[in-house]
Amino acid sequence: ATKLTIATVNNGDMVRMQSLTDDFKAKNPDIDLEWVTLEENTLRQKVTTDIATKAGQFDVLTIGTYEVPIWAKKGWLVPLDNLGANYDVDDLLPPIRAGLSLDGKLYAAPFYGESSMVMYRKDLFDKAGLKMPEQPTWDFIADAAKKITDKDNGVYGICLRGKAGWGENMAFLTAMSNSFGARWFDEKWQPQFDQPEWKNTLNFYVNLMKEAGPPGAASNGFNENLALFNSGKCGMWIDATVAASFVTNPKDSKVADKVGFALAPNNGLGKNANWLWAWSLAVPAGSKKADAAEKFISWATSKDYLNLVASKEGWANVPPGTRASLYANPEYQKAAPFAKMTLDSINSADPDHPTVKPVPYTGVQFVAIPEFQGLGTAVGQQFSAALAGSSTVDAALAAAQATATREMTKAGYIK
Amino acid sequence: MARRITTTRRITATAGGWLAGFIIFFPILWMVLTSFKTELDAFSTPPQFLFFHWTTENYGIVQHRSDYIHHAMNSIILALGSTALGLLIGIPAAWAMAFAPTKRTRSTLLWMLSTKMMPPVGVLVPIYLIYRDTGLLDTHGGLIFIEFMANLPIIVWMLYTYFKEIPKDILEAARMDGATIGKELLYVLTPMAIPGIASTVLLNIILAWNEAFWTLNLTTVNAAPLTVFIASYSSPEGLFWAKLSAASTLAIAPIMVLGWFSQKQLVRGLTFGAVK
Amino acid sequence: MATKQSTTLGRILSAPSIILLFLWMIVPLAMTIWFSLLRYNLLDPGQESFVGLLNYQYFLTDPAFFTALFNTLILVGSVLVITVVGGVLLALLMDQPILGRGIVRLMVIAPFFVMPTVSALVWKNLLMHPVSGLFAWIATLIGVQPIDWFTNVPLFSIILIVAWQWLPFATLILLTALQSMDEEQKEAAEMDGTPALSFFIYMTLPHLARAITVVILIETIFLLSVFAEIFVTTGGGPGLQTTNIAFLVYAQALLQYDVGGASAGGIVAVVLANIVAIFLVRLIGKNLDA
Amino acid sequence: MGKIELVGVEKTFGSVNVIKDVDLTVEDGEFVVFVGPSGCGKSTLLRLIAGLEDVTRGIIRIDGLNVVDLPPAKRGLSMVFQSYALYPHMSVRSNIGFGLKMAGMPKAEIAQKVEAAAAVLNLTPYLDRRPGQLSGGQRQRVAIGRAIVREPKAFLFDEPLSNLDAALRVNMRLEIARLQNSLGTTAIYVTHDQIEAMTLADKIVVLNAGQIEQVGSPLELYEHPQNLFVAGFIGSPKMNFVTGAAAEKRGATTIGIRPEHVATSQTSGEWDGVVSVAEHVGSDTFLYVTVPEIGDITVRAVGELALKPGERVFLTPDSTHIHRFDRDGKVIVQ
Amino acid sequence: MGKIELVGVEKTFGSVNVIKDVDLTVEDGEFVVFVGPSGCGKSTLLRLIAGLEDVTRGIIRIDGLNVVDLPPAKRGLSMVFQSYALYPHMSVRSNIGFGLKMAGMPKAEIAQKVEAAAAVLNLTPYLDRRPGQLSGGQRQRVAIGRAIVREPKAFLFDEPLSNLDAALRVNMRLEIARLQNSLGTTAIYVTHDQIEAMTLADKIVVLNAGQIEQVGSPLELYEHPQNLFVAGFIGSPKMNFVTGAAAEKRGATTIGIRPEHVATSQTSGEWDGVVSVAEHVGSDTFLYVTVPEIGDITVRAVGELALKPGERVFLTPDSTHIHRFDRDGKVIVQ
Ligand SMILES: Nc1ncnc2c1ncn2[C@@H]1O[C@H](COP(=O)(O)OP(=O)(O)OP(=O)(O)O)[C@@H](O)[C@H]1O
Ligand SMILES: Nc1ncnc2c1ncn2[C@@H]1O[C@H](COP(=O)(O)OP(=O)(O)OP(=O)(O)O)[C@@H](O)[C@H]1O
Ligand SMILES: [Mg+2]
Ligand SMILES: [Mg+2]
Repeated sequence: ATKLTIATVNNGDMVRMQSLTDDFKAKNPDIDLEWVTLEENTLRQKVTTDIATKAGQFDVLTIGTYEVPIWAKKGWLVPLDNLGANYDVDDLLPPIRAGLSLDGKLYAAPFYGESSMVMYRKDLFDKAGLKMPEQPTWDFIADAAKKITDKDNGVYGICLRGKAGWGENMAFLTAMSNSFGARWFDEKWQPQFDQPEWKNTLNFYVNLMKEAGPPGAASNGFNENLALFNSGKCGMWIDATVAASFVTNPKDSKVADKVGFALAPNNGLGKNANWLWAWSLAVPAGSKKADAAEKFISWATSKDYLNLVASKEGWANVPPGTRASLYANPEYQKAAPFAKMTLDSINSADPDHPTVKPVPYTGVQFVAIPEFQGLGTAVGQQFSAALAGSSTVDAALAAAQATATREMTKAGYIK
Repeated sequence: MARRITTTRRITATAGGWLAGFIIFFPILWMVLTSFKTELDAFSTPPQFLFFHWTTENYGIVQHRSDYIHHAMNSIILALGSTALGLLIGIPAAWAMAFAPTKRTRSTLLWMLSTKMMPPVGVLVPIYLIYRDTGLLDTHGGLIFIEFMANLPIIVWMLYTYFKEIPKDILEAARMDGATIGKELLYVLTPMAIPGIASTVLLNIILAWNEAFWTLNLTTVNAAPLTVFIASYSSPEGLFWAKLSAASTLAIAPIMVLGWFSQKQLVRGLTFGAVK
Repeated sequence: MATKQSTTLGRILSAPSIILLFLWMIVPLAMTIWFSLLRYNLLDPGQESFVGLLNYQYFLTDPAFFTALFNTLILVGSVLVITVVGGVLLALLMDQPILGRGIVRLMVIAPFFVMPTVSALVWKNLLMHPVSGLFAWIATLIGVQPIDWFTNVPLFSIILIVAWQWLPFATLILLTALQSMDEEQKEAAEMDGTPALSFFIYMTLPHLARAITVVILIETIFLLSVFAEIFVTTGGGPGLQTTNIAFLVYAQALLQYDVGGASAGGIVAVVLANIVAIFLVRLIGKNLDA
Repeated sequence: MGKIELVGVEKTFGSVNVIKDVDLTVEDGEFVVFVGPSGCGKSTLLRLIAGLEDVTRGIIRIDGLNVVDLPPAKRGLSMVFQSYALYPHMSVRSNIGFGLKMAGMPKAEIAQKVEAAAAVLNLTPYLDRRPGQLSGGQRQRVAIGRAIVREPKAFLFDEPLSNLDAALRVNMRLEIARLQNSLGTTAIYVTHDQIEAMTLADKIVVLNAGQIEQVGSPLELYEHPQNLFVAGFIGSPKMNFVTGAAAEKRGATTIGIRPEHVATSQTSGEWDGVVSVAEHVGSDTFLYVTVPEIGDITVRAVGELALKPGERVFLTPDSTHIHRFDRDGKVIVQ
Repeated sequence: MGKIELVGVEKTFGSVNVIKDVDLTVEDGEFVVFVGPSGCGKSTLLRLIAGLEDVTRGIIRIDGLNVVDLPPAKRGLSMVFQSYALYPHMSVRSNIGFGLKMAGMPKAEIAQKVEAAAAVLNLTPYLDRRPGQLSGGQRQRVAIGRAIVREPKAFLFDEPLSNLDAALRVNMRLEIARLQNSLGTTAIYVTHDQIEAMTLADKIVVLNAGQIEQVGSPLELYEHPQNLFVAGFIGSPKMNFVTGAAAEKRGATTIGIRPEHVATSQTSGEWDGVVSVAEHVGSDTFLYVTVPEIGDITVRAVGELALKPGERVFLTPDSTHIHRFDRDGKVIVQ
C-alpha cells in the first residue's frame, strides 16, 4: 500500500477530517494515511524547512494562501490537474480560487476558507439602544464600542488582536489599514509607514483599544479573544469568520444565543477591513506519491466530503468558505446563521487588488513575499508596543519604517 | 542540635512549608484541575476550584485524537536510548578524567559544557541538512543521537564529580588484584557508582523528555515523542485550554511519577559535586 | 595511579566523547560560519552568493540586537537572583521540622518536570491572564486593579515563569548542601551563642557558596537559550521588550528563513555565551575546584 | 568558678536508655576525664552538660544553678570537638574571635583577647590563615583557642586528640595539661585513650553502658580497681585475669595481675609456660606466655631480655599486687 | 620466593624529588618496615614497588627480574591499604576471591581457596556479608585475606592498622606477625607507629625526606642509631638531646640519652632540676624535668614514684647508654 504522510494544522475542521478518513480508506484500500498534526507556527516551520531543503518527508501539505503563490512560483508545488472528473473546480469561491492559483493553474485545493467579520453582542447593543448596520463604518464601531463599555462589570466594547506576530496582530492591522487606504509598499517597494494613512490606522486602533478594549490586549491573539468573547467580556470582536461557529456553540460559549454578525468595517474608501485566508492542501514537487496524494486531496475538498460531514456531524460543522454550492444549500443556511455573512465577507476580499492605492504585491492581510513572516513579526512587535503604551504611535511607525527599509534593502527589493 | 523542637516551631515550619510547597505546585495542580473541566469552565470567572462539573471527556478526546501511546513510547525510547548511549561513552571518559587526570582535564570539562551554549536554532539548518543527507530525519536513531550529544557534557560532568568521590584506593586494589581497566570499570567502578549513575540517568531522562526543539524539528511521525504530541494541542484557532491541560497532564505524568519515586537519587545527582 | 599506562588509557577512553563532542561542535559550527558569509535564504535555494561580513553587519546593527542583548542579560541575571535567593530561603524552610516533609518536597520539585511550552501556556492563560486568569481574580477579590502582566511587565512575567521552572533545581541543590553541613560545626556555633541570623550570614551562606556556584553555572548554560517561554507568551513583544538573543536568531532562522543572517546571529550568540562563560569561570572557577 | 554537679541524670534516645541515673560532682578547677568503651555514653554525657542535648530526667547544676533549661550559649561553657569543628571559611583570627563577636564584645577588645590567646598557643603567625591551610595540630590549637578566649566556667573536650598522629598527640596532651593548670579552669575531657586519661586527669570517671563504674584519681583506679571492668579497662597492657584453681587458692573467683607485676625466671616460678610471642620495643619486652591450665599471660619484662618464642619460662605474680574479685566481679577487700 | 631489590630508585612529582636514589634489598621471607615522618615518601616508595606509580629512574627487581615496566597485576605482589579499600558492593567472599577470578581461576578452586583463607583469619561466619556490615577489625582481616589468597611473592602493607582503635591494633598486630611467620612470605610494611615497627620488623628502614637514613634490626636501631635523626625517631618517649658543656665534656657536639636510661634521686646526681610535669600512668611515671643550662629532660621512672610538679630532683644519665654525635649529627663510634 502507498503510505501518505500528511502534515496538517490542528484546527477543528482538520481534526474532524482525521476522524472521518475511514470513508476514504474504504474507497482507496491501497492508500494508508499518516498524520502529523501540529500547531500552526510549528507546522509552518517544519513544512517550510522540509520543502525548502527538499527533504521530502511529507506527501500532502496543509498550507495557507500566503505560501501557495510564493511556493508555486518557485516550482515547489505540483499543479493539481487530476482532481477527478466530478471535482467541479468552478464551484470554488472565486477569491479563494484566485488566491490559490498561479497563471490560471490551481496549486492547492482549499479545505476551508475564511474571511473576517464583526461579531457583536445583540443584547448589549439593545441595551445601549444601538443597531448594527450590515456594513458598519469604523466611526460607528468606535462610537458603539465606547457606549457599551462597562469596565466595572468586566465588559469591554471591543476585542481586537494585539499579540505581536505576522499572523496575529499584523493580519488584523494589515486588513484594517487597507480600509484606511494604507499600504505596506509603494510600487517601488518603498515602505509606507511614514505616510498619513498608516498613522491614521494606528492612531485609531490604539485610541479605540485604550478606551474600549480589555486589559492585556497587547498579548491577546485569536484564542485569548475567543475566550473573552465566549465568557461575555466583549461587546464586539472583529476576527476570522471561523470563529462564528465557536461563539454560537452553546457548549463552548456563554453568549451563544446573543451573537450577531456584520461585515468588517470600512472607511468609505471602497475597501473593507476583512481578509481572506484558506487552509489548503497541496502536494510538494518531487513527491513520488503525487497520484495518491491528489486522490486524497480531491476526496478531502470535494462536495461529497461536505455531505459526509453533514451526515455525520451536522451541517453546522461543515468546513466553510470554499464552495459556492454550500452556500446555496438551504439546509446549510438554516444550520449556520452566519453563512451569508461569511460568504459576503469572502467575496468582498480581493487578493490581487487588496489596497486602495496600487501595490506590487498580492495578499490581503499579508504581503506575499518570503520576507513577510520576519518583517511582519518585527513590525507587529512595534505596533504591540504602541498598544501596550510602552511606545508612542509615532515612534512605532518610525521604527517600523526603519526596520522595513532595512530588511527590504537587505533582501534586494530596494536597489 | 538534638534539642527539643518546640511545638510552635514545628507548627510554624509545617505551615510555612506547606504554604510554600502549595504555591509552587499550584500551577501544576491548576493545570490538572483544568484538564477535568469543560472548555467553558476552564476560563470562567470567578474561577472554579473544586465545585465544577468534573468530566474526563478531555482525556477521551485526546486519546481519540492522537496516539498517546505511540508518542509516549517514542519519548521512552528517546530518553532511554540517549541516556544509554551517553553512559556508554560518558563512563569511560569520566573515569579517565577522575582517575587519570591530566593538566587539561579541567579545561576539557569546561569546554564540554560550553558546547551547550550554542542556541540550537542557530545550527538548525546545518543539522537539518546533515540529517536529510544521512537519512536520519524522523528516525529514532537520529533523535537519540542528537539528544545524546546535547546531554553528553552534563553526563560526563556529573559522572566525573561522582567518580571523584570514590576512593581511588579501591580501584588500585582492583589493579593489584590483576583487573584490567575494562574489568575495573565493569566489576568495581560501575557497581560502586550505581547511585551516581542512577541519578545521572534520571536527570538525562528528564532533560531528554522535555527537550522540545530538536524533537519538534527533526521528527514527523515515526519518531515523534510527547513534545510533538503537546504541540498538536496548543491550537491557534479554537478553545483548547482544557484539552491542552489534559494532554499536558498526560505528557508530564510519566516523568513526574518517575521523578517522584526516585527523588532521592535525583537530589544526589543534581548536586554536580556541589556538596561534599 | 599516575602510571604512563593509566594516563595513556585515560586518553583513549576519553577520546570518543571528546572527538564526538568536537565533531558535534565543529561540523555545524564550520557550516554555520560558512553560511554566515553567504546570502542564503532557505526560500531562495540556489541563489546563494558570497557576501562577506554583510550578515554580521546587519545582525549587529539591527536596532533589536542591543535590546536583545540587554534583555538576555537581564533575563539570565534576574532568574539567577530569584532562584538563588528563593532557593536559599526555600532550602532553609525545607530544612525545618516540617510534618510531611516528603510531600512538601515533591510539590517543590514538581515544576522541574514540566516542559517549558506547557508551563508557559499554563502561566499565560490560566494564571496571568488579566481578565480570566487566576491572578486577576485574586486581585479583584482584594479590590485592586489586576496586573496586566504581559503588557505592563512583559519581561518580568517571562522571568517569573522561567524562575518558577528553575527554582526547584536551585532549591534541591541548596537543600542538599545545607543538609551536608557539619553537625559539630553547628554545635560549635551553638556553643558560641550564635543567633539565627548571624548563623545564616556567617555559617550557612559561606557553606553554600560552592553549591550556589554550581547552580549559577548550570542555570546560566540553560538560561542563555531560553526561547519556548517567550515564543509562546509574547512573541518577543510588545516592542522588543521580551526579545532575547535566542529569539532574535529564531526570528531570522524560522520566520525569515534567512540562514545567512541566522548563522551570523548564531555565531554572535556563541561568542557572547563564551564571554559569559569565561567571566563565569573566572568568577567561580576556584570555587568549583575546592 | 566552675563547679558542676549532676544529680540523677538520665537520657533516653527513643526507647534506649543511654545514660542511667548518673550522679557526679566536678569541683571547681578540677580536670575530670570520662573513659569507657565505645558507645558507653561518654559523648552523650558531655553533650548533656554542654546543653547540646536535653536531659530526660535529672538536674545539672553549674555553680549551684540548675541549667537544664538553659541553651548551650547561656551555660558559660566552651567545647572542643573531636573534628575541631572550625569554621572553614573564616580566618583563624575570626574563628577564635567568633564567640566574642556573638557576645557583642567591642572589636578592639576582641582583637586583643584573640592576640593573647594566639600568643599562648603559638598561633600568632597563623592568625590570618584559613583552617584548611593548617596542620592537624595547629587546627587543634585553634579549636582550643576558640574555647579559652571566652573564659568559660569549664572546658568540655570530646576526644580532642584522636585525629592527631601519635607524636603530635603527646605534645598536645602536654599543652592541654599545662594550659589547664595555668588557667585553673574546670575541665571535662572524654577519651578512650588510656595514657591520656592517666596523665591528664585529676579524677577519672569510668563509664560502662551509661553507668558510672568507678570515680577516682588515676592511681586509685590503677591500684584499687573496684571491679573487674575497671581493672580490665585501666592499665596497658591489660591486666591478666586468672580463674580456676590459682584464683580459688587465693580465696577469689578471679584474680588479676598486671603484666608489670609478673616476675620471669628461666629456672623456677609459680607458673610454668612457653613464650608464644616476644615483642622487643627497646625499652621493654612484652612476652605472651602460654601457661597450661591458666591461659595466656602477658608479661612486661626488661628491654634487653633475650627470650625467643618457643622457649620455656617460669612466671611468678607479685603477691602484693594481686587483685581478687568475687563472683559478681566486685573486688574483695582484705 | 620473593626477593625485592631497589637500585638507584628515584621519583619526581612534577619538579619535586620525592624519592632520592634509594638502594635497598629485601630478602626472601623478610619482614621489612618503613618508618619515617609524615610526607617522607614511605607510601610513595611502597607504591613504586607495587607498580601503582612509575619510577622516574632506577631499577626494581623482584626475584631478579626488572619489573619497572610491568603493570601492578603482573608483579605478583599483594597490597593491603590503609583504608582497607574493600569493594563495598561485593560480599566478603567475592572480595577475597576477586583477584583469583581476575586471574581466571576456576570457580571451584576459588571457593576452596577463599574458604581456606577465611578459616585462617576467622572470617568464615562473615563470608556472605558486605564490608559495610563488618567491624573495623573484621574489615582489616578481609583486606588481609584478599592479599594472602593470591599467594603473592610479597605483601605490601600501607599503614594497615592506623584506622583501628588501640586495643584492636594490638590484636591485629599480633595476627599479622603470626601470619607472616607461618606463611613465610616477604612483607613490606609502612607505619609511623613506633611500637608496630619495633615489634613486627625483621628489618626497619628509616626514611627521611625521600632518603634512607638507616637500615637495621629494631634493636640495632634502638641501641646503635647512626645519626641524630634515627636516634630521635626511634624510641618512645623520645631520646633526650643535650648540647653544650655537658656534651663537650664527653667529646661530642650533642649527646643523647633515652628517658629510660636516666636515674633519679632526691639527694644527688649529675644534673639538678625541677619537675615541671609528672605523668603517672600506673606502671610508669614520666617526669618532665627542667634542668638549668641543659633544658627539658624526659625521664621514665618507676610507677609508684611520688614526685610532684615543682619538686627538686637530681638526674644521672647511665653512662653506658649515652650516644655521642658529631657536628653533622653522625654518631661517634668509640
Ligand atoms: N542522637 C542519637 N540517637 C539515638 N541514639 C544515640 C544518639 N546519640 C548517641 N546514641 C547512642 O547512645 C549510645 C552512647 O553514645 P555516645 O556517643 O555517647 O558514646 P561514646 O561513649 O561517646 O562512644 P565513642 O567512644 O564511640 O564516641 C550509643 O549506643 C549511641 O548509639
Ligand atoms: N601524586 C602526587 N603528586 C604530587 N606530590 C605527591 C603525590 N603523592 C605524594 N606526593 C608528595 O610526596 C611526598 C611523599 O608522600 P608520601 O605519601 O609518600 O608520604 P608518606 O611518607 O607516606 O607520608 P604519611 O606518613 O603522611 O602517609 C609528600 O610530600 C607528598 O606531598
Ligand atoms: Mg563519643
Ligand atoms: Mg603514607
